[in-house]
Amino acid sequence: MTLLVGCLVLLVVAVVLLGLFRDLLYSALALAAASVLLSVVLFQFGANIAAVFELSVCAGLITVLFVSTVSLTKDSDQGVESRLPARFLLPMLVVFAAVAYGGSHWLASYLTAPAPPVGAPASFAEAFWGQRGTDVLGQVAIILAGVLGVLAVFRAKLAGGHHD
Amino acid sequence: MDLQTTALAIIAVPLLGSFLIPVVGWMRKGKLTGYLAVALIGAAHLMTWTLLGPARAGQVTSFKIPFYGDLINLSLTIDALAAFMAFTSSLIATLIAIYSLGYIEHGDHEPEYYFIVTLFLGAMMGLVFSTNIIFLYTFWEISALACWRLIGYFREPDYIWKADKAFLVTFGGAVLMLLGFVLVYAQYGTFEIADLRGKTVSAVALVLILAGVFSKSASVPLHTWLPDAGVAPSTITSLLHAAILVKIGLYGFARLFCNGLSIPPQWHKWLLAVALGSAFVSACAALQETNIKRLLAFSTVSQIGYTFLGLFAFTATGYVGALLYIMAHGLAKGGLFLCAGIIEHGTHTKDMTKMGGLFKKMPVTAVAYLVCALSIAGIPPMAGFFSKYFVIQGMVNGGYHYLAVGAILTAVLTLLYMLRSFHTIFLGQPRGESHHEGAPVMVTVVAILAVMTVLAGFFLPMPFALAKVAAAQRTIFYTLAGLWR
Amino acid sequence: MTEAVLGLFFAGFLVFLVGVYLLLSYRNLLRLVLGVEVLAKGVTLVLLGAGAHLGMTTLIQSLIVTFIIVETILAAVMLAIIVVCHRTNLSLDVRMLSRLRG
Amino acid sequence: MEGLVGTLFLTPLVGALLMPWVSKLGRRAADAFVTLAMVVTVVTCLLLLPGAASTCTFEWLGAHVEVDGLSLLFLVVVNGVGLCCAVYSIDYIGHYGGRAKFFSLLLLMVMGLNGMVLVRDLFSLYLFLEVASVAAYVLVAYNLEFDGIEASLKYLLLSVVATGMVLIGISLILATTGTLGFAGLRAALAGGAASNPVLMLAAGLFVAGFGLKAAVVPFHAWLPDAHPSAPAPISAMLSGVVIKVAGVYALVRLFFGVYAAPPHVLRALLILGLLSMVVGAVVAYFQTDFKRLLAYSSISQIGYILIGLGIGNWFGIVGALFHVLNHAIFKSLLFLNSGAVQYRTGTRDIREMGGLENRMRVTGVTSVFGTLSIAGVPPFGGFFSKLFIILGAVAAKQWVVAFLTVFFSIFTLGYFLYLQRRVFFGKLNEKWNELKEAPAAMSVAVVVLAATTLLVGVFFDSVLRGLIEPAARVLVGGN
Amino acid sequence: MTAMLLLIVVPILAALVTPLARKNPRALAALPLTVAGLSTLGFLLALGASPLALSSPFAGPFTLAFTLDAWRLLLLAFVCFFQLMTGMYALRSVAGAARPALLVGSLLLAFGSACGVVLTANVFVLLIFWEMFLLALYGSIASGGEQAERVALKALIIGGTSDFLMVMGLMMYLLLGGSPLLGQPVRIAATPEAGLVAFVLIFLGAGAKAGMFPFHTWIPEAAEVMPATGFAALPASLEKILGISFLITVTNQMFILDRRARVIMVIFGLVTMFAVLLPALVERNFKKTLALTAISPVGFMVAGAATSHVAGIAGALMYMLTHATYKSGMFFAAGALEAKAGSARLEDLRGLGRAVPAIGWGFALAYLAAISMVPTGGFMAKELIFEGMLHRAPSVLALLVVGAILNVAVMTKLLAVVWERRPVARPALAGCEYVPALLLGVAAFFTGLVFAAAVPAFELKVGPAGPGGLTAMFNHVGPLTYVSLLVWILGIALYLVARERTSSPAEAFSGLRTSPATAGALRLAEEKKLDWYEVGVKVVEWLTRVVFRYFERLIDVVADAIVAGGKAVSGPALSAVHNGVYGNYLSWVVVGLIVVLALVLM
Repeated sequence: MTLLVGCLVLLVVAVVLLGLFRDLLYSALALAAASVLLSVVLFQFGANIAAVFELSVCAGLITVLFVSTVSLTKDSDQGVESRLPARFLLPMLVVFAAVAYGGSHWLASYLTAPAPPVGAPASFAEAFWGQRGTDVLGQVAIILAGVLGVLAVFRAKLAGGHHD
Repeated sequence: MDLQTTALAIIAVPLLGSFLIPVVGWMRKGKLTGYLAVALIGAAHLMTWTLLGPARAGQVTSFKIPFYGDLINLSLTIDALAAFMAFTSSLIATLIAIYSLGYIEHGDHEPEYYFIVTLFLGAMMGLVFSTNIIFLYTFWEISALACWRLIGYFREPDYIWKADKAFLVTFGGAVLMLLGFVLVYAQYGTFEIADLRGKTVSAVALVLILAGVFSKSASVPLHTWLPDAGVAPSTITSLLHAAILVKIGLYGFARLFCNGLSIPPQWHKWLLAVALGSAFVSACAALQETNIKRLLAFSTVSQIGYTFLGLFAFTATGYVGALLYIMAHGLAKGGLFLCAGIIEHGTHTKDMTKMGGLFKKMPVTAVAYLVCALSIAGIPPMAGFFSKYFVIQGMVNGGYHYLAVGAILTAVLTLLYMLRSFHTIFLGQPRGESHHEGAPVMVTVVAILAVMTVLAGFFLPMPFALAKVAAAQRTIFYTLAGLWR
Repeated sequence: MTEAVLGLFFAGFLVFLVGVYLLLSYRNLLRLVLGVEVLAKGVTLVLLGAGAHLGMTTLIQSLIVTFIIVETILAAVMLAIIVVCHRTNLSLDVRMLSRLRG
Repeated sequence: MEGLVGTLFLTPLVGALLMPWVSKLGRRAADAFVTLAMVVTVVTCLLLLPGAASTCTFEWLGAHVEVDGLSLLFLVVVNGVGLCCAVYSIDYIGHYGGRAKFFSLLLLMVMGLNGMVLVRDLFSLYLFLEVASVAAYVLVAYNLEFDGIEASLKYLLLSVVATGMVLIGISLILATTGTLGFAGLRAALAGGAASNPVLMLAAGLFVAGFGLKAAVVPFHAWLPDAHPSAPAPISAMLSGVVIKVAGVYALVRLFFGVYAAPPHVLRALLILGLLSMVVGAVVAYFQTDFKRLLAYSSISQIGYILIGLGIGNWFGIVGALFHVLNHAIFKSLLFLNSGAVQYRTGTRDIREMGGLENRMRVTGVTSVFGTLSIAGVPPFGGFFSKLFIILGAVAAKQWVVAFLTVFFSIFTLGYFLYLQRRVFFGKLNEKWNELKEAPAAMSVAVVVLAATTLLVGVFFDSVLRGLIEPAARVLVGGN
Repeated sequence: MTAMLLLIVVPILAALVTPLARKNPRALAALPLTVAGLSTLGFLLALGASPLALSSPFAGPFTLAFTLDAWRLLLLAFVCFFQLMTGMYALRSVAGAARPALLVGSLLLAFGSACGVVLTANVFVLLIFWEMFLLALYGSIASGGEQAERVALKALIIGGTSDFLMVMGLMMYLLLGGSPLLGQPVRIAATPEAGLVAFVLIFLGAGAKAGMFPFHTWIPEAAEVMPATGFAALPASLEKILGISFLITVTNQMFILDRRARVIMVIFGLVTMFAVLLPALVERNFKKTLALTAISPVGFMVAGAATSHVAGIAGALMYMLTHATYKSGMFFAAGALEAKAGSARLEDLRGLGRAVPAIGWGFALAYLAAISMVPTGGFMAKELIFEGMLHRAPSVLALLVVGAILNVAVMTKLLAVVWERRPVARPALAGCEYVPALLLGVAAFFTGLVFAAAVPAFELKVGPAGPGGLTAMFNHVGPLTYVSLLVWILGIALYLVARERTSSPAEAFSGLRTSPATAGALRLAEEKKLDWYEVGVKVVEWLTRVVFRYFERLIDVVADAIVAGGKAVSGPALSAVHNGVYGNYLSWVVVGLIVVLALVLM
């Protein structure tokens, strides 16, 4: 329980720091840290595979992608960011915390009796392949879309006018 | 052919046949499209002859082709009113189509012109026989979109705007009317006019429906699109004013409120006042106008007001007068606009102050114009007199003496502007360059219309008998003592 | 509802709100990508909260995995577009990307 | 039947997978392949039509999809318009390059949309929404010009917030009911949805989330940027189909199929619908960009659909669903027209055009069909859907709604006449003397759509009985 | 029966084919006389068939009913006689008209429709013929050429307006229970308001046809510009006959007059009588003077009809026939003289009657009828009217006498001009030019005999006249005989007094132009300030301009303003907020979410 609370607090802190850092790379690292913390949380709830995904894909892959993009666009306007958001983030955080606190407690007051899960899958494999096969196809599709999308975006642009 | 098949054929021949015209026009250029249009419209007209006999005998044929649930059926009714309107409109439209052969220059848009003219007539025929409100509305709108394309025929930017204005106003009125129909549906649960017979219409629905009727039939204050629509080719203005478009509102009112729903009597006098105001205001405008086509358009607005007076009186005489008015005005105004077309062709202007002394150059046109103008003004023995007489008699019979006096005064204004226009155009000193009479086919058509205007007066008993049958078929059929002595 | 679940919901909502705040206030497109990621973290927490509340960790696990893939694809596509945006000599300032208006 | 459903579900996916290889065989092969794939799906839809009233399922590898009347309506819309857009693209996409990728993405978008209407699980719905969306983001930016990129980024950045909200909503529902399948949810929610604040909170999040996808005011701001910037066939897909399926279908399926039409939600839909209708129409009046005008008009028309749904009675729902079909047809048609104009003139600025009908007869005439249908002029399809919406409003005694609906159809006609006046009708602008009609494939697509919009109106009874009523019956359970 | 209809149909058909003959002047000139011959034949046939009635339904109240009785035969006799005279005169004069074919067509149409008016037994059918007659009038005026067109329009508008009023009156008459058929008189009391209004409207219409004030103003103008043939046939004779006989029908067969109705009629009659006498005295144009003197007798007749007394009514009818005869004779004379002199000014016509004795004598005989000398019909007519008025209102009688005296003075002046002793070259005139004038003069002189013979016909029209019948009323010497004598003496004396002061008879009474008492009124009349038509047209112009500019055109202006205003207010603001800034849009989403949540959860 303490670990959970600690992780969650740190996660929030990481996210806030992400907002406060001036340097993009620090922010990216803060995000990675948040992902790591999230994967710990996932672990604690027994979502092992999800935790691994979170760790490898989010904390790893996205950070890499992000950093490479940062380097690809380095000559660009890094300094455009005003300090305005950071200045108001902390005061706003209080408001957000209040809203989230109120919201979660309000929620808690209604979510008293969890419905007994009917036909709950025994294992992840069964859940993933047996019950959520549709999602598997969807994932294939979305990955294909992502790949083709990135390829399409980076394709060689045709020179010339609009006539064939 | 039985009556059902005939009625369906009258609708289908021009409506579906019109789609052949662009195909023909696409395959080969030339006058063929025009001949095809004349053939289609003429065929529809010839078929209407077979309806006259049964209609005059008082026979009412109704049938229903179920379409969607009990909501929307293709219900057709062939009664005296429908036969009268179908016959009159298609007759005038046929003549106008023939005239077009000489009038429309052979250009890019010729197939489109004939296509839409034929479609237009098809819509009118459909409207005339439909007794399901939704179908009535559908044909109503087809006519609006046809008129949109036709008014903008010359493609000048300003003209297009005027075409758009016409479409917007008539469409706007029509959708309000649609809302009115829906309110009626909500109240009585049917779109069948036959099932609505005698049911009282609510105030809101009435106002909404009248918005559609008035905008279509160009009544003040929703009329300003009609004079503006004068930028169309003269055949089209003629078609709009004489044969089809503005008659739709009148017919719609007659169908909906004289043969269907009923309007509480305490509103009759307000309706009459509105119609009279419309007739008067537009007569004033006509007196001030110097553009020949705008003048004639204002005159149409005024005459439409008159026809409404006949309908709004809700007396048998008024109803007969209104129907005769539709016929008489159609013939005469058709003739006038076609005359205007010849004049415009000959003088290349629409400004009457630049005309004058044309009698010598175009005598046939001049005489035809005078005859038609006198008919509009209500001088016997032209048909226009009788229609005007019965309308006013209808008002008097209904007990609206003061309004009848107003109608008489408006008739005086009509006489004034009609004759004045004749004098300005045809008499006096010639102004402007040399002019010439129109093409033979055009002059012939104009002469035919003028002769028919006179003959309609001499042979009045025929349309009169039909109109009387129609009056007897109304929802509220009552006669005042001594009406038909 | 257990307190752990409550905590998950609380943290999830909070992170989500912070994410929205970041999206609202930041200008740099790259930072907006981070904002999107923060949003996703919040959503993951809430999803997990729901699963934990029900005790359906296996089901929720598969949902979260799917979500992570979606999130990644989105980030990749977005980053790719940002690169092209940069190549097209467009500003990376989202406020400058306001030529489409009216 | 099951096989048919599977075909529908998998054909675009397989097509997209194979496309890169097929395109190696040459341009024509890619064209033929994409057409073939879309024809297969369309034919499948048509084969399914007779069984519209029944439900038909398909299971494969744990994947579970279902077709009922509602799904079928949207399937017809998606695949029909998809086919037209694919055919249109054959000639259109030439100047963009990347033909195979474009077709693949198009097929994936169709796949995502088909998936959305076929699945029976809330989370899967979300997933396929993302599939379609990812394809859409890329396709919007497909020209790689500033407008595409800018629009795509904004579209994406707003969409993620929407999907975030949707996911939170899903979590709440899941936490409350313990299930995500529609059937289970329906059973769990039966009777108690309106009284459970958590479920209503979720409903609010869905309204906002899917509302953003449907471009409902005030969540609409991405649409006028994204739709004009995309290549014309994609604009047509986005306006004609994507906002319907991603937004309207999801809302309909949730609030009528699962939630059993809670009155508060319907009220919210009605208000948002009115707002959309008004704002979309008013702003459209001020556009000088051909496609942007069409985009705003889409917002307005979505407003009509939401009004029909918000009214919530039989007429309203039938009208709304019918309007989905009609809007898909005529708005795709108009976007494809705009594409043809842009293809030939290279501009979207209305002020530079004029009298194009004289040179592009097919485009001009078909655009008239679209104009008339969108304004609700009978006998075009748009009239009947609006009629039913008005009937619904009057039946529900929503006088103001009925009046506004009627009034704004005048408005709609007004700005479309303005468009016609400035672009097609009228004297030819000297500049375009040498203009030619758009290439054959593009013309074929628009002619098919124009004919459809007329035929749907003329045979509205068959369409209603065969397609719309089964769909509506799924939602309200009987007439 | 067919003969009766021939009278109507033949001239009308002939009128329709006239345009075909316009290329052949001889055929054109011969057409009126040919048709007149046919009509006369028809009349003679009808004479044998009398009396008969014919009726066939047409439409609504427009039943085609025709009747032939003694009274109608009498009228027809006059009409046919006029037609013959006109036809004869036309042989020569048609060629001189600016638009000969139009003139011939109009004349034929006029006679055909006049026979229709006489023969029909249905008020509504009468109205139709009446309007056809109006068209003929329009055409015959317009045949005078370009300067006549304006007057033609004026005549048509005035005629049309008055007819519209009459139509209105007839409708009310029908509604009150009146029958359109004259054969079965259902008389409506003019007492209730509606009845009175109906009566006044019909009365105005009938009076307008005859040229009653205020519908008379086109007549003098027409006299100047239209061919004399046309004027002699239409305004001078046929119009009066049709108008007054219908007026009598109205007062006798359709309505029962009360005091108010009679007062209205008398007022109109007196105003008509005096309105034109002053201009007539000073007028310098021969034809115009004749035209003006054709108006004041109408007043006399109306006054006679207003008495509702058998004598007055019969007098009016007799006066009507006499007047038509002598006035058309005078006009033919004037036309012939004008054709020779090349001018219609009194100055230029002096002594021409002496040079052409046939015309001079014809004019002199007509003059006798005009001043109601014994034994002309005019004498009987005036006597009867005085008689009738004596029964009703002796004070009005005094006014009538004054009018009669002035009338005599004017006529005497004209006679003096025609017969002035002055050396004039004898112009060559064809027989057909002077014979009609002479014959009509003779006929006018013998009208008295005709009337005496035709008393039963009059009695058929006016009803039984008590013991002794009508004959007894004028066939005696009484106080009124002395009044007549007085009228002659004073009238001629008045002229002689005026003649004394001037150099020529043409200049007699011209002193009135400068006399302070009358100059103002004459100037106003000259400037058409008193012309109801001209003033009315100006008022209508003004009214319509106001309505057009400030109501009709305003509709568009207001509509455009509303659209423009709506555009200015709504569009730019809504466009401006779509400023392309992402944060902005996202904030809408957040706000929207809050609103939606509020809507859903509340």
